Amino acid sequence: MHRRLSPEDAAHQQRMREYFTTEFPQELRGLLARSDDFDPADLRRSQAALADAGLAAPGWPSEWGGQDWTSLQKFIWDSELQRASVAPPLAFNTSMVGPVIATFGSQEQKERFLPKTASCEIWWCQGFSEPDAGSDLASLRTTAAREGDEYVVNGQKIWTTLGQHADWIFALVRTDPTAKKQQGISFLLIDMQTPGITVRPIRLLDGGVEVNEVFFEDVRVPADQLVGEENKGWDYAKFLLGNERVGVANVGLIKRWLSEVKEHAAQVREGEGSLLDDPAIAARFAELEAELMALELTVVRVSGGSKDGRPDPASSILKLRGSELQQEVLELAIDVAGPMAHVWDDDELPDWATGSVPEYLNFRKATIYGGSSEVQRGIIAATILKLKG
Amino acid sequence: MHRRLSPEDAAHQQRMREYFTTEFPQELRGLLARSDDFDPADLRRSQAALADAGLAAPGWPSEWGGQDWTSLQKFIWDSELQRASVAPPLAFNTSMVGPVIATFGSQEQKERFLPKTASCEIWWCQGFSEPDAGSDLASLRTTAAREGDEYVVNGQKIWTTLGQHADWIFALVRTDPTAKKQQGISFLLIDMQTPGITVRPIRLLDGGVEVNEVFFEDVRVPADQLVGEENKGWDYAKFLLGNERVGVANVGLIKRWLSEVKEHAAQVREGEGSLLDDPAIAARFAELEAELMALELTVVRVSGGSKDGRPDPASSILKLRGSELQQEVLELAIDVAGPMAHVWDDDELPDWATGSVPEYLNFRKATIYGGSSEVQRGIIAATILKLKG
Amino acid sequence: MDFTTTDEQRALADATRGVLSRHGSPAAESGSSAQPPAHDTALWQALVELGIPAMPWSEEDGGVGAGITDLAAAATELGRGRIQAPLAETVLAGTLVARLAPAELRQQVLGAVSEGEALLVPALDEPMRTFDPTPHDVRAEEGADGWQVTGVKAPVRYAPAATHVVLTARTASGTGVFLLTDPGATAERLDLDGASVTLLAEGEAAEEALRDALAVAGALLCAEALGAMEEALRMTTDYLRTRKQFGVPLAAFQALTHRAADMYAQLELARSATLFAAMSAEESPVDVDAVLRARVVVDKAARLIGQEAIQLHGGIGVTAEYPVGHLSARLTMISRTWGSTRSHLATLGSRVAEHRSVDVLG
Amino acid sequence: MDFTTTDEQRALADATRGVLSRHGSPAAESGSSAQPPAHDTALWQALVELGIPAMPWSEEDGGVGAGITDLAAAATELGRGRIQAPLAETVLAGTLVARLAPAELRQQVLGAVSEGEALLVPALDEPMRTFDPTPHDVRAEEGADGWQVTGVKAPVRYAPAATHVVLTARTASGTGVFLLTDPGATAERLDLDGASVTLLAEGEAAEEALRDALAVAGALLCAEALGAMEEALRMTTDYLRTRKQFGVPLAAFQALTHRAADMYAQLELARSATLFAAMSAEESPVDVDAVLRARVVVDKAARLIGQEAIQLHGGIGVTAEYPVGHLSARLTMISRTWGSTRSHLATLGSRVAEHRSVDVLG
Repeated sequence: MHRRLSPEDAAHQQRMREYFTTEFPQELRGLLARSDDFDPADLRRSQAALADAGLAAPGWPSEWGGQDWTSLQKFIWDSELQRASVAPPLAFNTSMVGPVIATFGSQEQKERFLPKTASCEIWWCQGFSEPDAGSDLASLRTTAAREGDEYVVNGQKIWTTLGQHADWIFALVRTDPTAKKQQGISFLLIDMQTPGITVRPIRLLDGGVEVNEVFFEDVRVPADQLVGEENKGWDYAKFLLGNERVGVANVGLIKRWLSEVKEHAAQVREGEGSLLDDPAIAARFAELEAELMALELTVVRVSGGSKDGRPDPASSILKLRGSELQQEVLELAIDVAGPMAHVWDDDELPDWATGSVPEYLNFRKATIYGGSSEVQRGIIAATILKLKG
Repeated sequence: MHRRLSPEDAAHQQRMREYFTTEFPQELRGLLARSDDFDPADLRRSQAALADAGLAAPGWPSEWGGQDWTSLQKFIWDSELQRASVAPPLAFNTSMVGPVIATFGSQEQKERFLPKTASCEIWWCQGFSEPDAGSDLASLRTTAAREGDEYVVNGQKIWTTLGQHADWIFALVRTDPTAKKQQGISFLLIDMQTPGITVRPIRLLDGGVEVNEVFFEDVRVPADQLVGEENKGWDYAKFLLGNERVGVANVGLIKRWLSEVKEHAAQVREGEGSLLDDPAIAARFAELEAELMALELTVVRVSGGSKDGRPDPASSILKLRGSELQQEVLELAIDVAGPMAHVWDDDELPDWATGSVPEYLNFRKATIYGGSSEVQRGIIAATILKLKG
Repeated sequence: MDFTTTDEQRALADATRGVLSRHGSPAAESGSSAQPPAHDTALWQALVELGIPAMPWSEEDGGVGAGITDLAAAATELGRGRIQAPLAETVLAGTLVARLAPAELRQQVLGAVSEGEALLVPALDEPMRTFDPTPHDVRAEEGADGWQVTGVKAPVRYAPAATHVVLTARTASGTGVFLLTDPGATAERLDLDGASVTLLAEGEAAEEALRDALAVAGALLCAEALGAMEEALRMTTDYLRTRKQFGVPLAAFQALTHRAADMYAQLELARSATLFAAMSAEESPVDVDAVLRARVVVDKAARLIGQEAIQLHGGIGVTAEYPVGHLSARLTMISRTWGSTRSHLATLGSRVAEHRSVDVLG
Repeated sequence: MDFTTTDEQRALADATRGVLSRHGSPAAESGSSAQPPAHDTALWQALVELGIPAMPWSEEDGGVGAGITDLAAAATELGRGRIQAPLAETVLAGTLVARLAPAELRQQVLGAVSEGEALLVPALDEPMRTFDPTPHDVRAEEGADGWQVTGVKAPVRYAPAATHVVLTARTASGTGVFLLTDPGATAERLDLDGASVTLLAEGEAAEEALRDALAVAGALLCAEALGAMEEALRMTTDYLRTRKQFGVPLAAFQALTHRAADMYAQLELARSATLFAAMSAEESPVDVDAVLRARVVVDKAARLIGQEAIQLHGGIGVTAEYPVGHLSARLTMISRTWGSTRSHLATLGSRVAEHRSVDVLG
């Protein structure tokens, strides 16, 4: 048990910090992660630069551009990336479909998809949720009927994040309609340009579009775009959902946000001093910093703690608590903006202030998507605490 | 809609205030409601004095000593009583068994029991809960077998509050062992001196005894001590539990506690000032006062608002929120006691400080007994919000 | 003490609901964002026809002479209907005019407000500052041609539509309250550079009038929040009853229904506090602390109900196409209008040593 | 950075658990109240035999020279076992002696503490005062015969058993830290009327030493709380699995199991913070703020877990005969020992503007 980074890890931290703050294309730092308020071409350029440096997908097998890093080293990579305001690689690419293809895909699929997935030459979106299968994925109804060496896909997906920019979608489809629930589901890779696909954007409370409905009408998908075995898609989905659980705490992002909100509080005036001089506000910052510290330490502990490769069961709390903390920081941001939060656009008030409410409203999603807080509590109760009725 | 008391209600308030602060035996004011830390004889004397003045059971029918008051007037009576630190009449007598006897009892039972119940010449305790039937009363297993003009009672009750002082117990017993659940239960009045009854005190965390186990072994109870009809006890119990729901918010008591804690905070020194000068503490008092105000207003609104005699559905939140607020005040009391809370007895430190932790621990019961918070939420969800699976 | 709704209040609520349902809720219906809308003249005119902006002023001033409890009944319907209109703004600014302006000016302004000819809003906030009834960076000076004011007031909700603005500015004797006519704003801000204004009050008189007017307007904000919370809970329980997951309605999940029960408890406490705040705003002098306490209670309820309504809906709750998130958005802002929970508690906390307990019966 | 428990720590935890299980937990087993117990000499002797009170001191001073992370492993077992012993007290007072006393005195006192011959506790609190490392009403003066101290220190936990007390008293230069031998207390208080004491430090040196010693002891309090929280959650989940109501185990009620999940989340965050606090207490200089942050996190977890453990048990949770309430009682006190969440946040808040963010990797 020791507090300091080992010399190797400290050197790694230094290397990452140097890369992100000097070698990485500096004009691409500061891309907003928020809503649809960024240029997708910039995001592609940013990820391509990371891929060039071998830093887009460190968790992948090294033959596909991954790094043979410890969990702690991966966490340091993510921390330094966030600290330098570099946009993280698209999670759909590097944390989701990439590892699935690398683990269950054919050699041909690996060669065809992995390099372009790492560099974001292919932008992936996820086709899991359906109108009547949100948290209850096993109820999904989109079908894929085998016809010769093609699947014919019909149905509808919803909550497809950034689907409007995506080149490809990885989708769960029902290939055996007679099988029950989890059985009979397959994992299919589909080019978004395939005829029969329609994307309908869904506007969110903040006015932006980042989720979509995707409709499939007799969409013909070559059978070699099936990953792994037919009707085994549920296993791959579980692998995907359990994979990189550690990343979901979003510690680096929350930390950057919190420090920005604090900086703004020091700029806002209250009476003769600044808002940050108000003991109640200062105490609130101190409290959030303490909780974020505990979350960050937990990420390090549960990712680095077990040497046997199995994720520490405690990792299931990272999404739960990370999303809550993210929302608490954004709520404090509204309070710091004060009266300025009442307008959403004003040429002369700072963007951070007029953007605080839409940002807060948008991120109510954090406890809903990617496995809602209720789903996380259910997992903890059932699998860790063994509480079953 | 008007804020002030009507002239009649204001006069009533004045009358009550005068009675409690001048006519009521002043040496009996200040009896502690807490734990077993009072002389039961004092409590009897206190209630006898109230009964003499016709103020022990204002909610009863007037022929048995009740007052023909509006709900608001009853609430004013309770507020003034609490404000004067007069011990409220024993709830088991005046809010529980009394109304049941007055409503469902025979004329002979009314004459035999009601006067002594009002004056506390009979001290009642409640025999509802059993070791395997806490919130789930319908599962109770204590039996009463009819033999001639007696019932023979066998079984065990638990959580019998102040049973160690009680003269009589009103108990739910199973008279038809073949009937299911709610059916086959009867409501029986039993003299605690009857042979075969054993009382085992249960010590609580604060060291006091206020609940007990009561064991019945072939206890012979005259059949004329059955209230109402055999096997209809569940109806009487529901009547009892729904009765006087308004009183359970304990507003008067919480208000007195909160003002005492505030007074103590003004006495405790922090730096060069008092603890009450600390803005964080002052804000906490302000917050609790605001919430207590809302609770008090809700009591007045839901008790006085409906003219058709049915309790406002909102009354089910009074127990839920009242018990939580009670606990929050006691938690603040520990914080006000500060380091002094670390010892439970010290001749020279004030009792309010050394008693703060035992009091807090004791009142964790508030959200458990009398229908736990979970039971209250279930009632609200099912009966008010109509949420059924 | 009596919480019973009067027949007049019920009738007013019904009439307001009628207007709003004919008018509709543009944002949610068109799937627009939850951005606070600009002034909607047609809607406001409909409210004028109901006599709503005339209610709080005396008949002498061209008003109806109704009480805040009546107006609150209308505000609750605005909240329920997801309609934002400058009602609390009009009342705040108008209360200052009614109290501080000389008879002729008062009658002229409030008469025009009542008729819908004038739109009167307050301008209290200054950029990069927390809410403060005391002005800091905007200053007023008296010259040969009367009072002139310089500095930036922002944000000023509904400024582009406003014909009259009541604003605060720092004077030699501290806080000054002024009336500005024809602000000619093109955005929700006032850039003032020696603009001519009419002094309504200075110093302690100005501060007291502001405190009371903020309390009256605060009571209306509570009432609006009450309607929004009721509607949010209603939509949430409807959703729980009808939406199925894992083959059963969401109402089968106890973890969700118990949270709905907590929302209900907060709603009912907030209802009591809100009705009491309206009654307290009718007292003379206004019971400012009672309103502040109500605002604290309502803020807390608004936060819980606003957040849980979205959470219990899941993904659809954050979409612009579905109404529940719009209610949450408005609740988020109501609890941050003219102060915050923090500022209300700081104010109440500074006076907490002055009383033994809060007594509502008297 | 490495959170892995060492073999030595595991062995120490096992040994401590062994001692405690032989010793038993008098309160819960006999159904006594949750009152903080007096010093238990036999128990303390058993801990001395394990070498626990010797651990933090250098070998030169008669100690073992182990780290706070090791001692924390033992403290966690005390917490789990519902055993209260003056471990954090000894460490707080001993850390001051180790840092401030001249070599001979240091070796004498810490040697005796390590051997179990002396019991050394701190006396910081003064009656009717909030916790404050700065003394107020107890004063020390230097006379011809050395330093003498006058005033009341109370409460002083374990005072009747103490052979040595480290106390704070006000001197001309502010805060003074003193050693009092043979206090001869009959209650948990010190009534001092010119008692002769040995000066350990004054002014800034005293304040810094106090701050560090409080952080070291605070890390141990976190560790004790961790054990108590683990045990409270374990008992609660066992109870939910086995106790039946309405014909099914309580674990069938989702409203309860989701709350248990939140308890677990808080526990794991508190675990990380606690281990980090122990490591931070080993740094030189001690990372005081890291410990304060851990205390805030642990306080919050202790409150939730302590309260929910009782609530989810129902009536049995408040009885003295059942252990879970004793764990809650201790958790209630740990979060109020040598400061409170409020005071920790006030301290951290006063320094929040000095850094951009809290970085733990370095």
